[in-house]
Amino acid sequence: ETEITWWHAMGGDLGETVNEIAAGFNASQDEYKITPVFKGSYEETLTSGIAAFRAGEQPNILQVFDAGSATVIGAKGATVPVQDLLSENGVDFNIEDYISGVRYFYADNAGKMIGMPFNSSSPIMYFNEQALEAAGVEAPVTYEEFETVTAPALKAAGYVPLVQSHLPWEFAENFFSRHNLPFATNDNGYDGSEGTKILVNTDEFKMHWTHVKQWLDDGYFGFYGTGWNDNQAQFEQGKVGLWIGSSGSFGGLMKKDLPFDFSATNLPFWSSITEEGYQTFIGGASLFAMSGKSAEENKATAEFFRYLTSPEVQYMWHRETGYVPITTAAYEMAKADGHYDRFPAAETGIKQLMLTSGENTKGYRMGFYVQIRDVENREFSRILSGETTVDDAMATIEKEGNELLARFAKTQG
Amino acid sequence: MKRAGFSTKWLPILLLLPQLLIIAIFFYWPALHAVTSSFYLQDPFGFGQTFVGLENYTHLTSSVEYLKVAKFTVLFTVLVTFFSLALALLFAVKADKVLRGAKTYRTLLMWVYAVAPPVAGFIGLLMFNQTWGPLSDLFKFFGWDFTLGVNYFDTAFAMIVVSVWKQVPVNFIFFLSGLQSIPRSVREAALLDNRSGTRRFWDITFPLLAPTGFFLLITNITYSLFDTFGVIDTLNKGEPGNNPMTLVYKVFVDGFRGNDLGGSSAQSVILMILVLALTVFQFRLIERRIHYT
Amino acid sequence: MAQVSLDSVRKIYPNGAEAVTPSSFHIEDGEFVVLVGPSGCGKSTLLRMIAGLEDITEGTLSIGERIVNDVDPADRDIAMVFQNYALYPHMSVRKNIAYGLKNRKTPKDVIDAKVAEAAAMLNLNDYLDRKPSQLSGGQRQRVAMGRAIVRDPALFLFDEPLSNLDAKLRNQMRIEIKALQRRLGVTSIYVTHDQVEAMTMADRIIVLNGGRIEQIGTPSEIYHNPASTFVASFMGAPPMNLVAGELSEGILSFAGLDVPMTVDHRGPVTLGLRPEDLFIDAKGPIAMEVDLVEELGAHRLLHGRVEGQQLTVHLAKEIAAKTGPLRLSCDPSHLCLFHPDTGKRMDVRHKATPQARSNTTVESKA
Amino acid sequence: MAQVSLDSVRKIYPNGAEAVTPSSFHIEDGEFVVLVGPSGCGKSTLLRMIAGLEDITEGTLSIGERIVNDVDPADRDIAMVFQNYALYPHMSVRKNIAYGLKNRKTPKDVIDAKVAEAAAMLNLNDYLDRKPSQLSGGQRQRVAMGRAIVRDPALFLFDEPLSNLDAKLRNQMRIEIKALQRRLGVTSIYVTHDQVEAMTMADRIIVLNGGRIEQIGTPSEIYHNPASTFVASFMGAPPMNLVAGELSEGILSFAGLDVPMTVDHRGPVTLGLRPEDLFIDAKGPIAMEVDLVEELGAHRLLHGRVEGQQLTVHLAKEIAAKTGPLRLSCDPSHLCLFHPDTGKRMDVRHKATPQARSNTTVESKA
Amino acid sequence: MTDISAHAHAIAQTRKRTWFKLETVFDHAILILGSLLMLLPLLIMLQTVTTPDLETMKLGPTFTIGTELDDNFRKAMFEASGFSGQNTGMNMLKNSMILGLGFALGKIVIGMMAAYAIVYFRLRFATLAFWLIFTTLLLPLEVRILPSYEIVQQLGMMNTYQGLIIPLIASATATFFFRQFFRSVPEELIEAARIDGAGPIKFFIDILVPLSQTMIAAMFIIMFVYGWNQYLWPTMITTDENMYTLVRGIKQIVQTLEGNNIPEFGRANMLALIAILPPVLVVIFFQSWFVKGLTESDK
Ligand SMILES: Nc1ncnc2c1ncn2[C@@H]1O[C@H](COP(=O)(O)OP(=O)(O)OP(=O)(O)O)[C@@H](O)[C@H]1O
Ligand SMILES: Nc1ncnc2c1ncn2[C@@H]1O[C@H](COP(=O)(O)OP(=O)(O)OP(=O)(O)O)[C@@H](O)[C@H]1O
Ligand SMILES: O=P(O)(O)OC[C@H](O)CO
Ligand SMILES: [Mg+2]
Ligand SMILES: [Mg+2]
Repeated sequence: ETEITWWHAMGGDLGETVNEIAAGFNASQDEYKITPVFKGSYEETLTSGIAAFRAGEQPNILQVFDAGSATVIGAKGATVPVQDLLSENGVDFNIEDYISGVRYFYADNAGKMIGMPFNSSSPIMYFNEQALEAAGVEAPVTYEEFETVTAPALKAAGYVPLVQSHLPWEFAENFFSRHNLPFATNDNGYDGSEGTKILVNTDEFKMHWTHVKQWLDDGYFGFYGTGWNDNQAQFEQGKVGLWIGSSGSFGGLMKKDLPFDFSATNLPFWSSITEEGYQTFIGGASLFAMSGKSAEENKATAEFFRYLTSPEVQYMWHRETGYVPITTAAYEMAKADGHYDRFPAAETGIKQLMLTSGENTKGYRMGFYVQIRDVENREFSRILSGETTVDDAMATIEKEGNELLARFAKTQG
Repeated sequence: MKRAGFSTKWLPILLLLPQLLIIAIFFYWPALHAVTSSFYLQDPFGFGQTFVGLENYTHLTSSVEYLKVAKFTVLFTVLVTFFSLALALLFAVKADKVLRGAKTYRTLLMWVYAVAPPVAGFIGLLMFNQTWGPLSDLFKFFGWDFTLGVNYFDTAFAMIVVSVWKQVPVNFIFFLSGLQSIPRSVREAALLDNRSGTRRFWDITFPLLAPTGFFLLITNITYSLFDTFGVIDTLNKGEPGNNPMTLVYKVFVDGFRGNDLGGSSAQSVILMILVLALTVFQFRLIERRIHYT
Repeated sequence: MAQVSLDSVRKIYPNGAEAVTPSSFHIEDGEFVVLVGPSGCGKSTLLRMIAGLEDITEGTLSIGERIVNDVDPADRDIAMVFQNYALYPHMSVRKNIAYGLKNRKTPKDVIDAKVAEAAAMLNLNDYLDRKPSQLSGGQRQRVAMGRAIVRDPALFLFDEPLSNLDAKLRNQMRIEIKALQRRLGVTSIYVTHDQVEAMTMADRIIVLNGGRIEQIGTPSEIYHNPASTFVASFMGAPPMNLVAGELSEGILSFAGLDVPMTVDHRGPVTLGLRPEDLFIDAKGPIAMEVDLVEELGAHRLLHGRVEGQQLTVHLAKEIAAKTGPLRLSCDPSHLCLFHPDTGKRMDVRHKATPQARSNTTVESKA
Repeated sequence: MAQVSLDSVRKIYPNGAEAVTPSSFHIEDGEFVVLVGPSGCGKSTLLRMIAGLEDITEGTLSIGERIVNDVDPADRDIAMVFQNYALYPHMSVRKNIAYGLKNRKTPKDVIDAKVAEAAAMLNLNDYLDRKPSQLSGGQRQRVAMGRAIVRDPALFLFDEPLSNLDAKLRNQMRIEIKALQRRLGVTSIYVTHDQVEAMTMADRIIVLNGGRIEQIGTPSEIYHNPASTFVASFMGAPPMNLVAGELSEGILSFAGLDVPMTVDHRGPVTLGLRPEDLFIDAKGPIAMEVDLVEELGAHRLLHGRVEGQQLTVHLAKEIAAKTGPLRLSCDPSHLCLFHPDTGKRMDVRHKATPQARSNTTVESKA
Repeated sequence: MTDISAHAHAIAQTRKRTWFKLETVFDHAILILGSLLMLLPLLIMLQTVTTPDLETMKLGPTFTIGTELDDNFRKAMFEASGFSGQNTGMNMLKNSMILGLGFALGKIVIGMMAAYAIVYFRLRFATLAFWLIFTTLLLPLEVRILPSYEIVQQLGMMNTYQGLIIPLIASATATFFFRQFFRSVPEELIEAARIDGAGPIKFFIDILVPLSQTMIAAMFIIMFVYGWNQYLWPTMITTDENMYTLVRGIKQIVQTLEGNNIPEFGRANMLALIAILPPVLVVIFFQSWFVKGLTESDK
């Protein structure tokens, strides 16, 4: 029996579902045994993985989130590209099996898949049905609609019209993808870290943030902190009309027995920038096969990936958590099972990922992006608290972001 | 060294060996390592690196954000130190005075010493919870819309309160025993010399507590700089955003979240120098006879 | 300057210990009274009650004409010198001395003058700007004195002020303090357990034992007419010899000694004999076996046994001595008799040379 | 039992301080030698070198026939009693006493017998199972003694063993220790700065001053014929009066006193006079103004001035005294003369009554 | 330190014997306020521990005592949240215990040995050793944590008790305390012992160790609390769930509050209480030793 380990960042209910998958794999055969280990947040998991790698103690599988992908993919030799791993170990691989929004985020610039998308999410807009009803409005499709129709009505009905969970992910990264705007030079960074510049200091983006700040001042938008749960908690308490959160939160939310009905729809976009919204980046994280492992263990990893990507497992994962199924087959299975008839909102994420794609929607690849996110988080918060202006904030993010990118480029030398 | 110490050669070496070995491996080596890596920019996985000289340092000194964190750290340190010392002194003076229940008060005022900083932070999260924290509610009652995690000032306030709460007991213990080590006859002499209790406190008791106070000052500075890590991490919920943080926390954030090994190491080195300076300062002041005997 | 009166003053500590049984005595204006007694006998407690540092459980205390039971220590117009000097370690000598005055809102120039005067009197001029830690024991002692005298108090209190000094300095300071008190004429109460200090400094001595006053009297009364075996063995180094004798038919007998005397007592009795009242007399009635001769320069001490009982003899330096058998005599008029059970002195009329005894007024009401 | 010889033994501490200048002396088997001197004069250093607790910088030390410079303390066959007793606080009295024997692998029954014997000798039987903290000062002292004697050492070393006791106990223990040493006959070196102890216990006294031997001699030699003003003022309480006199033409003059004597010196001289060698003589040549009379029971001390110089007189108790003018006389044969600059005693032949002085052998080679 | 009550007592004796004094009332008022300040959070936690999570989530702490205490206790102590089923409160308690005890013992043993060598031996390089050891007091683990972590990794000590404990021992606090203490041990004891024929090892075992009992006890308490309360280091060094300590588990607690399910306030607070309890009890029950250790050894 070959034993492999899998370090992940799935806490709470998500972690329990991960455990179920692992148990399922272990039960499905008796040659391999996988042990999942919860390592804390995405950041902590990446860091432990890195440190462990340096000491030669790396797990077979490491879950790395979107923001850390440049780090892990940049370190050539740290991982075995899944595509190679699978083919070498006789597991069929065809990138076309994966749904379009998922395919290239964790791929290299040649389109080779390096990390196996696992918990793919998308920022979607949840809404409190009672609230919308009380306000007499529908969930908005565009931010313009939100600003002029939905928000005033919700506010009048005594609700906080809108909150979100993660400013950089929802109001930056996916802003660029939803509007098919470039997020960074060098093809969003895919062409290499050398000389990559972040493109936040743009009119469109500043426009968005000018509005967000205005909404806050007008009482259309609430902000309760950078913690993952800070804003969601407000929604859960029924005080909020609209909440932009992760599709991966859906499963958990269902279990919470909230005192109101909720559903979800696509992330809004600005019709002043684009006629129709493009697909979003996948969020969440993917699984990397760490290098330096024996052939048997790699084989086990490949087998696990085979199991993980099977439609049954993907559907189960999708159903339990709300993360999107990564393959078309799994999606079809969910449809066939009538999952979306029962929970129409569950389909929102995947549908959003399959919207029209553009040259800027396959993903971004920026080094030290975790720190850049911290900078964004900080500056966005400061815009909201009135400590800085949108112009200054963007200039700061651009400056500090580019510095970090340049520093990262040097780490590669 | 004792006058009549043993002159055996091998035994002391053997006795020192474990300690020296441990500190060599787990102290000196890492410290040295931190210094060297502060001159590099390194791929976290260790596949590439560039020697950048002092760039990691110049990067910090030119960083507005780093300076802001440094400023906050100073302010935080000053406030935490001041309030922990002042409150502890107040309690110690009172506990030293009362006849009844002195022991009970001592127990009640010192148990918090044993609470781990992150647990203290966790307690802070409860007390300052945005929706129903009893303290937030209290503040709201007085018209202060307290929002932990959103408002920089409010978060800083909570950090300071929790850190002070956690530190008062140690100071209390020291002040109390400092008070009690003031010779009884000196207090009595003062009693004959001066009718006013307040004046006696400022003329006699307070100066005599100065050695304890000075020792505590250094301890509290160190505490505020380093040991509040758990409090700050917990109150920041791992996502600092625009919330305040201290220098040590930034070492952690950049190194452990951001995987910027060179930058984080440079910050460590700066902290090492800071602590070193603090220690030199401490020895200097001790030499200047804050101790009376 | 003031008189001090204690009327049935008693101290019971909160833990129930009766440290001072109801005691009364009166101290005249300008008098130097020494409280002596073994450790724990209540000397400090008594002194501290007078200072106001300790509550008085029962009885009244007056200083001058005023009952001060409830007066704050700072308002009793007293000054106190402590065993360990209790100097303020963070203040210079000057500030230490001035502190009590400063708090009394004395004008600055008056303070300066008084400090200068005290410093001159105590030879502290060169040390006024030093901290106490930079002074020797004797100098610290003087600062403590200085702190007391600048205040011109009505009453000086001393709690074993010399016991932290070495023998030589103690001798010297003893004389200095006494001389100073003479000069200033301030009523003083001085606690010590050193009987030499008590003997040499006191106008009157109060001997305490277990919280009770054993005897009050002048040094000479206390020394020569101790009220009890306790006082007898406490005062004098070496102390009075206490041996068992027998009284029958008006005759006191001890060893070969037979002294006719009138006492209201029959049977066994404790006999007190000062070592210096014994002298070598080849035909003397007492046969002593000398075990040890201590050569003290100015005199000698012979330690030995008489009929199995320990006896010490004090010899002037001129008189040679060696171990071995020796015959002694003594002046019967210097004999003291004590009750064998209670240890109290018994009044004696010597048949040969009747003596008038001084009155020892023991007012402790146990 | 053993003799002890020091040959030019010197101690320089690592910090460069010369605590003991090269010193030589010899101690006979069974002799009781006391080292006295003021604080810091090197007494402990000397003793500790003998114990082996301190390296000897130069010179040789022999105990018995053996040079022991490089012998471990445990192997020097010595026992030592320390000022603060140095009892092992966590061990019972029994264990404290037995510890040295146990380390020497003495059979258990032998240890038990020796401990029992020592305990009986020192009256410690009832306390054998107590911890030192449960004992009084005197009892602790006895335990320290017990620990020393069970070992049957060749040499006892004492470093101020009584200085932590109160006066009374000190007097008593002094006698006990001396008696014990007599009984056991063990060579002993005893350090003290109390001159009474030195006088009463020593067979010979070694007076140290600033790391140098000032005088070696019997107590009587040291007391009556001090080798220097230092020794004169160190021994005796009150110490010898030292006053300025004048020598001219074979005549020593001081105040009204004129004594013919033969000395190799002219001009100013320091005159030493023991307080007990002065006596009241209405027609005496010395006019004294008495400032203070100290009543000590067995005797009196008069403190006063003669031509502006301080003088103390010792009076036997029989002689009454009061302050004011007084005339004194003295026995010229008891006069000592010291060089006014070096302070060394000058050899004197009294014209009237020539005296044979004992030889004081000062072997310190400064 | 003398016993507080006795001392306070002695000083307070100097006050007038009046039953009701405004000043005394004021003193007590301040002390009671201070005590409450210290206690209040604990009471609030206790309340939430007895209350259903949903209620806490909505209302926050209230004044009612609920019925969930035993259920929350069961969950906190015996229910695991991880895959291995091993990070139960029980198991974390065990690990905290091992960390606390191991750290305290290791530190005391190593510290005593080193302090003994420095104080009681004539060592040529004693000063060097002293400085080598005592500079470690200057730099807290936090500022060299990254490289320390790597070393532990390279030595393969991740997820081991040794890896958890030994690097924490690499600061000389205990050595320093023991050095101070040994220096205060009367010089004569070693001299008496040497004359009594005790060699260095015998002296150490027969005399010094028994003598240091109270100091050891005090050190033990302080070090136990310190070890038990470690947070950052265990967070980094333990990646196996069965190695988690309670305080490290707090991280988990906070994350469950952040996660998608109903935040388990009851369980989380229970765990926090359990994490607090042992060191608090140790400090309260052995407070005189603890205070002695703290105040006498320092400075
Ligand atoms: N605060 C107190 N509480 C209870 N008992 C006390 C207190 N202070 C002193 N005592 C007891 O009262 C008695 C007298 O004590 P006091 O200090 O007056 O003795 P003392 O004669 O001054 O002794 P010493 O010569 O040792 O100073 C002793 O038995 C002592 O134990
Ligand atoms: N370990 C040491 N290092 C340097 N100097 C020392 C040391 N020990 C003692 N001295 C110095 O040597 C001199 C003699 O000291 P020693 O202890 O022998 O004096 P002492 O006569 O025993 O004094 P005391 O009566 O105070 O015990 C003193 O000046 C002392 O300061
Ligand atoms: O909460 P998740 O897993 O959907 O992830 C959201 C973001 O992509 C994290 O970087
Ligand atoms: Mg007393
Ligand atoms: Mg000495």
